[in-house]
Amino acid sequence: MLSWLVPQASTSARDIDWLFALILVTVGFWFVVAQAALFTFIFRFRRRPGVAASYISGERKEEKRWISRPHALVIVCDVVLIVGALLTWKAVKQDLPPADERIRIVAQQWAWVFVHPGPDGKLDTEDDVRTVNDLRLKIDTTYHFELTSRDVVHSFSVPAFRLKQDAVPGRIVTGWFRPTRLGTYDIQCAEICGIGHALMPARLTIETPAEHAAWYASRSAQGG
Amino acid sequence: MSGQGTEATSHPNYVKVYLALLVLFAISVVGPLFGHPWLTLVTAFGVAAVKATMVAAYFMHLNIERRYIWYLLFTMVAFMGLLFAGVAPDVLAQGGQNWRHVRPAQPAVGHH
Amino acid sequence: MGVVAALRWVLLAAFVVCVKFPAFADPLARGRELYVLCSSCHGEHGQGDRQRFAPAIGGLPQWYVETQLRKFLAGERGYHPDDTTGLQMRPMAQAVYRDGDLQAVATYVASLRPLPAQRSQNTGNASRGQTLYATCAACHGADGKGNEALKAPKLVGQADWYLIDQLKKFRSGQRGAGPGDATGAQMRAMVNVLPDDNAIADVVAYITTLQP
Amino acid sequence: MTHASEFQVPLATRRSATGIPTGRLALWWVLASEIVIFGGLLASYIMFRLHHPHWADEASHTNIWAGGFNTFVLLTSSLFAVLGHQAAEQGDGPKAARFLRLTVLGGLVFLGVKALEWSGEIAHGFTIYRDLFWTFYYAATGLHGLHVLVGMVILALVAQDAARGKNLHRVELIGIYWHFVDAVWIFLFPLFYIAR
Amino acid sequence: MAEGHAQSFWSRYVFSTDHKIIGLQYLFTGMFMGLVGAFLAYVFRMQLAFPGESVPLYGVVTPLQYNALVTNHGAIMIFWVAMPILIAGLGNYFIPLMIGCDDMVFPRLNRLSYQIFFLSTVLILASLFVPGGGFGGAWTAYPPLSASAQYNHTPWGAPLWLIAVALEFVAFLLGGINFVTTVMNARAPGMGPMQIPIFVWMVVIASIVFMASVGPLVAGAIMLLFDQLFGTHFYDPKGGGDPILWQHLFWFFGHPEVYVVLLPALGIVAEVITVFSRKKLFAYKTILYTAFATGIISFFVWAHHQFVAGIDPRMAHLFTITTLIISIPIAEMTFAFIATLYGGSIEFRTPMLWALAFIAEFLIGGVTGIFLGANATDIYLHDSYFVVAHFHYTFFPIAVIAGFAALTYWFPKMFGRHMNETLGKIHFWGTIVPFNFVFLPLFVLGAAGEHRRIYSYEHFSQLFTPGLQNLRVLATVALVVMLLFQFVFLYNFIRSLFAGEKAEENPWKANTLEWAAPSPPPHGNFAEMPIVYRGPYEYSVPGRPLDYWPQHVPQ
Repeated sequence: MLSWLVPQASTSARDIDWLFALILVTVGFWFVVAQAALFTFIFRFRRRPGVAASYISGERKEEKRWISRPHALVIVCDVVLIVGALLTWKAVKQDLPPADERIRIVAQQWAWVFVHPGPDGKLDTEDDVRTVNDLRLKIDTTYHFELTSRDVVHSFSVPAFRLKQDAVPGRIVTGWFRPTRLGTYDIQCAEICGIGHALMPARLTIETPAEHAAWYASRSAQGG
Repeated sequence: MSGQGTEATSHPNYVKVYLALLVLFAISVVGPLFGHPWLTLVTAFGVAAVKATMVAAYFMHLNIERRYIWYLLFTMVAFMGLLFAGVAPDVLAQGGQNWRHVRPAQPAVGHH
Repeated sequence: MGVVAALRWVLLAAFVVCVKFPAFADPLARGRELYVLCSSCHGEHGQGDRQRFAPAIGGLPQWYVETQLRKFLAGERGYHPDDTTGLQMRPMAQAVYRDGDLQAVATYVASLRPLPAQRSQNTGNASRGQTLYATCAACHGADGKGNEALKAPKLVGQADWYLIDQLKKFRSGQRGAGPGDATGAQMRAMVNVLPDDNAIADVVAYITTLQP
Repeated sequence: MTHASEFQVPLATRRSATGIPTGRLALWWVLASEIVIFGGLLASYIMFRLHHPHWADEASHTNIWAGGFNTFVLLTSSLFAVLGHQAAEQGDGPKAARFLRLTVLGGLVFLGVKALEWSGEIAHGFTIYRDLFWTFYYAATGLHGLHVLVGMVILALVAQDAARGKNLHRVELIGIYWHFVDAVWIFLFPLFYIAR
Repeated sequence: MAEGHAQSFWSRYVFSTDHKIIGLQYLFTGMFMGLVGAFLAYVFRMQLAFPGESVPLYGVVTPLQYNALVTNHGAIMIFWVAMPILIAGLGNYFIPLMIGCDDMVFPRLNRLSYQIFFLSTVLILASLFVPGGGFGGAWTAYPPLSASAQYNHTPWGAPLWLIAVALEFVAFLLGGINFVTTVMNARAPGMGPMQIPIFVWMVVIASIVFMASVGPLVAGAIMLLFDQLFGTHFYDPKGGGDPILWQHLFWFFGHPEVYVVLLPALGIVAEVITVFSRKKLFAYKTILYTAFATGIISFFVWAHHQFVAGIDPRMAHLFTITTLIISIPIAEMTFAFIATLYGGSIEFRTPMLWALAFIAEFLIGGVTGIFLGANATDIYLHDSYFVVAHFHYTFFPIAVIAGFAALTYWFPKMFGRHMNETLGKIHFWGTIVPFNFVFLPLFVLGAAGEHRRIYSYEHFSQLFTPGLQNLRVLATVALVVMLLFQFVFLYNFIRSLFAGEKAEENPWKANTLEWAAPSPPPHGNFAEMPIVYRGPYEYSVPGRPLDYWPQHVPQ
């Protein structure tokens, strides 16, 4: 359902959208039921002359059932949602599939520095390509990223990937994504980081391997 | 006299309690001098817990206070244990799944 | 969204009548409003702040401030991953990206009265620096007052730590090597006359002796 | 301060549905909230301490004898406080006041030793900026010292009343507070001095 | 008691120790701060709808100012509006009345609590006008941004803000201790634990939860203040500190804080719906136990605010489970409230409209919380406008809707006059309808990936589309409409203070003890101290001529 609003550009986007839909259906049911009961009661038991209110303490067993039964059903729904959430989390955030390439992301006030591995596909070699606010990825490639910050807490957020991870100074957080859709997308900072918080948008470009290689070539021609 | 209904109670011998506390205090200072980590742990912190309990029980009269005051204070300590348990995996640990502590990246441009 | 769009125009029209016109009629007033953003680093009077690596900007000529803001906006300055301070300034230029706003800020900055520059403990030798300055004087003038025709900014009155810093950035390519930055490229070539950090310190020591 | 002199104790204060006098009940709640304040600080300290093994070296520069002497002083002053309470319960205001003043004296000695200790450490370069260990050291002992100071002021006021036989129930309350401050120090001492 | 002797204006209204005056002081301070917070919201919503335009009554909003606006809007609305109105204001005024005694147990401590609170109010307002501007690091104040002026550019604003918040905590700690002790010890004879009105219970539970959770944050605030003023490194990894520690300390308090303000609001709703539906509260004990359960579970959920903050991903599992579990007691309480309406005789007076609206709107806030509590969807929705919409659908019902329910319900008691019913209903509909138009669009914007605390979306091509921008304009227009309707309330409130229809002792025919006192209650509250014979919700008891049976009336 989220894909109506934001394109799905990674494998985890699919998983998260699925969970979102599951939750929407479940809580939507409860929402409709509760609102329907509320408004029905409001309408049916409005004050009418000559009709007195009844005396119900809610302490007797048969009365308590009115809330203990929905209560049990809520627990069942909660269990379903918890299982769904934990499995998705494990797949998206906790277990890293084997990496094809690694990139490094360093946040600072107020820019993103991306260290691409270069044509050899390895970080910390001569041909690494560093860019500011410009991330280039190959489609259908599993990336591991190493995220850190130089000064304050930032948050690396790519809505099209459904990816968000805070960049914390003093720690390196690893994560993964696998782009599945060509195009350019927004990268935002999602954690307030000072005056320029709104002004550190970066662009993500997902390219075919050929385009990606050509971009590397153009970078080395510039001497960048 | 107090106007608050403080019931007169039989007092324990405070000087005896005090002397016991002093003995424990001496143990807590001497124990760590041996340098065994576990001995330090027991003598320094185990004895501290005993001393604090004695102060609470005899000097603060918790032994004759209503039971739920114990529960109240214990709940607060338990919440601190909860806080510790929840925070330690991030702050105490050197690293965990998919993250590790590092010295922060310094700005490459030095000005001084 | 028809109703919403209509409401939007109504509200916008109300603004144009009450607020917008007076501000835009006078770029100085608009610039003063926008300058609040700059003042948190460059100071209320544009005096600069060494703690925040912010140079003195008060009284710099309008053309120079505008050119540099445009360079930041276009990524001709503040493009290098190691240029931490440049990367901080770049988003600030984006905040005044609208037509008119950028000129208005520059106009207001130019209208500020320059204040005496902050000094750091620069140990350079001014008399050696005088010899080296001969090259600089070609564009920036013997008096260091700059030359608009040659796109050379005024140097006198600027804090010495900032001049040192920028000369080093020109040398390392953190400034002036951006794509499309023609004047920056010129300056990069000129910096070659300063072979090392001592030379930079010397020439800056000389510049600080010039009378504003 | 006319409003203060017009003040009358409301009926509410004299009620006691729980059986615990209102003042003491409130004091327990105060101490409960103090436990979480000190608890938060010390939990943070312990986590950092275990995270940074080199803090053991820093801790070896704290003055174990000053800390130990202060533990002794606080334990002794606690004894005076509780003896004061005993006297107050027997209705002997002047005797209670004498014990409370001895307690104040204990606090004074504690703070004096603390001041000597701090100035010695600062003179040797172990300032608040040297290392995060020292920041914690000054923050935790400083917060505790503040509690000692506040306790001394209240003790002195209560002693003044007690000497005239007024508000004797407050002797117990300030005593309980003082024992709590003592108990906090009982934990600070091993955390910052002994464990190396 | 103290009637009879002349008191000056100062000792009567400013330095009073009377719980009612102190309650009103909190209430009016809270309402004033509500206006301030609303103004801040107006300014930044205008900036979002019309980026870069000069906002009428304010001017151009720079990014620095925008950060200060959202930061102080959040802090003020929670700490200076919701807390003082719901807990301190109403709690002070009504706890002694509802439990049938003449004052708080520590009247002078009570006065001190308000004075500290007032000082904190002055400081937070002053922090907006100091050189460098107000603090702009969000109400969560994550370090290192909040810890150093080098990063946040507010050398004065940040420490002042922090000191103000810390003082506010101290004030509420003192107040909370007073509440808890009063309710434990000073109840009227005959009032057992199960005869205490739910509102009083809720304030007590909230005070205890507050007391137990705020301690670590007070310690954390001291550490942060050290970082700000002395340049130490508690939260800066360059000196061995850890920014994540603050996040834990903050949320260990921050999440229970949600329930601290929620529970009194639920208590108000319970009082109002029983009176206006003439029904006994459905399952009093169950409601009470669910409130206890909520209070306890609220200590186990805090790290769900930090799923993507760099915490260990394995911990996120535990906190997801506890977070979804906390939905169970709250859902059960909601069911009990809805069940209370069953078989009632519902009269739609203004307070009842607010109480019913609370249930309806809070449901939206409740169900959308599930999306955020589930760790995997939170990756996407964290810090987006979905969160903003979600917590406004909880906090707005809590602070504003329940607040208005309480004000309109207790107005006759507090001031001895009735508010105008027609104006009250106009105000109700003029608030509720625009409210939904303010925040429903934000759910869509958040689901579209719009993040919080961004002063302008012009630099994000996926977000600056005409469709999304129209939603922002819609929200802003609705907000302005809603704010304009508040003037109806202000007019009604002030006019009714002086010219409203006189109210008798018990105009709503309610059971609880406050209605046994004269309206407004004099110093000392009751002409004759009441004795309690039964629970507070005995409405429509079969076989009685009247459909209510006050707690203090013997057979």
